[in-house]
This record gives sequence, structure tokens and C-alpha cells, in this order.
Amino acid sequence: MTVIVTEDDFDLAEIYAKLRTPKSPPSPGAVTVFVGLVREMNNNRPITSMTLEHYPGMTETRLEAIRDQAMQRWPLTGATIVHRVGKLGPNDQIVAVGAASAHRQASFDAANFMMDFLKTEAPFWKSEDTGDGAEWVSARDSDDTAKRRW
Amino acid sequence: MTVIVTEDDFDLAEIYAKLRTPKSPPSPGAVTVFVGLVREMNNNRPITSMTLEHYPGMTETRLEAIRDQAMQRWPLTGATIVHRVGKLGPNDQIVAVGAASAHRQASFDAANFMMDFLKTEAPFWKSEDTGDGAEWVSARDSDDTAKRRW
Amino acid sequence: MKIRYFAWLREHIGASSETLSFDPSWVSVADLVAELKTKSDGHAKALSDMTLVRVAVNYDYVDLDHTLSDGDEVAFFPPVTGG
Amino acid sequence: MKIRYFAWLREHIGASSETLSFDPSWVSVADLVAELKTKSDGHAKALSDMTLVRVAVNYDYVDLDHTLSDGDEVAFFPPVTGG
Repeated sequence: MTVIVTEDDFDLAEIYAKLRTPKSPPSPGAVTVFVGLVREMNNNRPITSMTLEHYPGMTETRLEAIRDQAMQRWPLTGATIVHRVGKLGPNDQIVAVGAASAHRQASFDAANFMMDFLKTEAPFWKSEDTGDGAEWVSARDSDDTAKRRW
Repeated sequence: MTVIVTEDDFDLAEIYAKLRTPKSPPSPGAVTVFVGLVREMNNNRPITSMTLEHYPGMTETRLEAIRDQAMQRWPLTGATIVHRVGKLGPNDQIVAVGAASAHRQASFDAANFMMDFLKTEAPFWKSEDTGDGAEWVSARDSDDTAKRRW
Repeated sequence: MKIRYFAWLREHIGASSETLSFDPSWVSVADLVAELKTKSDGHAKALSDMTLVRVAVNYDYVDLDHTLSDGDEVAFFPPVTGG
Repeated sequence: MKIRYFAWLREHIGASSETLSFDPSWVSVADLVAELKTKSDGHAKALSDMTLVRVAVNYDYVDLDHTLSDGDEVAFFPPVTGG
């Protein structure tokens, strides 16, 4: 499990178990896992559902490239990206990234880096439905700023 | 579950589930969880066991203070610290911190902050046994440097 | 040459993809965009402000002055919002 | 006044805690340390270099010039290494 794009829900415990105990040594001393969830409100209106569209082929290519960059930049024993597509409900899991290392700061930074790059480079688009029809979510300048830190 | 010091192993899935779905709203859009594990080697010698001593009473007080600082500093919907004491083996879980927020960077930063402060302020001491008798682990200057970032 | 559209560009154009014969007079992505905008009102609307549109050729992000080749897969989409 | 020792300080001193009657002539932690060092070779060794020792009074980190009060719980230990 390194990069997965799927309509199915994922199990964080499983992602963590594979990072904690890799098939080959060394084992890590530090594992950071991040999960992004569907928010429940948009401008004070409850979100009834979210649909995630993506660009099959390019999505996997970009996610692999982001993971490879993280593996090269930090001394990681493992890194994982899982992203869902299709229709999701409030509080559903959207994305998980995980990074394992001998060093805690490397695991934090690599996970943070992968999220920042995923947010700006991986071809996913969210549309949120509040019951009055779906609306495409706008990209945020803060995401570009976050990416430029690295 | 906010701050726990225990001899028992912990279940990351349970810690995550409580952060993902708090008893009272709002639910988070982002959850970061960090786990520290017993390393397998010390100076190229395999570690057979590690013992974690702590200062009961002060430990809980300091961990609560660290968690409170994180809750005040970032807009969190939840934060958890779990730390084990007693005898552990290679690859065993030592510590978990988790932070949930509407914002991904707040959840990353709060988890990272709690680990940096725990590493320098929470009264735990590790001794590692490589089969030739136990040795107290030395504190690292890099941990003080990490704390001063915040 | 396969052209793909995503999110609101797909909705404006009313199709997720279309296939065009490569025209050697198209040097850059900008030339292809000019051609596509003549195809329908939906195309014109979707591609009216290219500062709102990202372009990928063969899964790599490119600028409007990127040189096209026959057989390229060209995709047009809004800034991404996953994660 | 309860004194507690942890990690290698506990090992050098051979006890995890001891109880002392508060002496009003001890103004600061440094005065208490000077007194404790006279108690045994183990105490003297454990407290010989206070740059290697952290001090907490009633669960708060303090400096050597911190003023003591009767009933304080004073703990001596190395820099922490948890996490």
C-alpha cells in the first residue's frame, strides 16, 4: 500500500499497521498519520453530500510523484497516500497520508508536505451539495502559500 | 480521553475515532495523529527491552498543561495525549498524540507542538537494555531546539 | 488527440472528453484553446478566462506556450480542490 | 518536606524518596542541595553537577534560587527523555 485512489472507505488502523511494521527493516520510531474528513457545514448551511471527481491516470501519477518526493527529501521507512473519489457524506473520510521515520520531525514534515502538495497538484475536484444543488468548491490561495513553504 | 498515562498498550483506531467524532459538535475536517515507537537498535546493538520511569502526579499535570496550551493556541475540536510507562519491547508503542481541527495546518502544528513539549517537559525517563545491562537514554539538544520553535 | 474536461469545464462543455485530429498549425496549447473556443458557446464559456484553468499534457502540468505533439492527451480543469 | 529522585539520581542515591524536616535556614533549592550532598556519597555523586539535574517543586520546574516552603515536594531528576 503506497498510493491508492478508491471509491471505498479506508481503515486508518490498517494504514498505520503497515507503516509501523514494514515488510522489510528498518522499523520506524515515529509515525504521523493525517486524515481529511468531509466538513459538515458550508457557509452555515449543512452539507448533505460531497462528490469527488478526479482525473484517472493523472491522479495516480501525481500522487506517486508526491510520495516519491517525500521519500527522497526525508529519511522515511514508509509513506502512504489514500484518496477517495465518488459520493461521500458529512464526516466521511476523504484522504489519509502517513509517513514513518526514525525521526519524529521527518515523519511530521513528510506528512505535512504530502498534504500540501496533494492539495495543489493532485487532480481532484470537490462539489458540495447543501440540498439546493451542488456547488464546486473553490481553490484557496492559502493552499498555494502552504505549498511554497517547502 | 484527553490525557492518559498507562502501563497498557493503546489502540490508535480508538484514539482516532474519538477525535473524528467528538461527543459534541463541531466535527473536525482534519485529524493528525502521531505515534512514537520503541526503536530496535541503539548504536548498532539490538535493544531487547526499554523501561519508562515517570513521576506520577507531575506527569499528568505537565501533560494536561501541554494539551491545554495546544487547545488555546490552535482552533482545535479535540486533542489527546497517551503515554505508556513500564517495560516495553522493540516496536512497541510508547506515545500517541492527536489533534483535530477544521483546518489541516492547525491539526498538524498542534500535534507537532504537543510532541515537542512532551519531549522536553513531561517527566519520563527511558532506559534501554541491549542485553548488557540497562542504560539511561541521554536527552538531546535537538529536542530543546525543536521546542524553541514554538 | 484526446481532449479531456473536468469539473465545471466539463459541465459547461457538456462532455468529459472529445477527440480531435491533430492540426500541425497548432504549435502551442494556446493555439488549441483558440480552436476549441470556436466549437460551441459552452467551449467559449469554459475557456474564456484561462487564468481560472489549469492545463495538463500527458498528465503533466504545462503552460499555455507548451508545444503540442500528435497523440498528446490534453486536459483542461479548474485549480484542484481535493484532500 | 518530601524529596524525590528519579532515573540515575534515584540509582546513585539508592532511594526514590526521603522525608526531611524543613529547616528554616534553607532559603533556596541550592541550600537544600548543599544539605543533601552531605548525606551520603551517593547523594554527593547524584547532585555533584547540577547542570545535569532538573528540579521540580510541587510539580513545577524551578531554578536553584527558587524559595522553599515547609511542606514542599521537591524532585530531582535528569533532563526528560520520554516520547
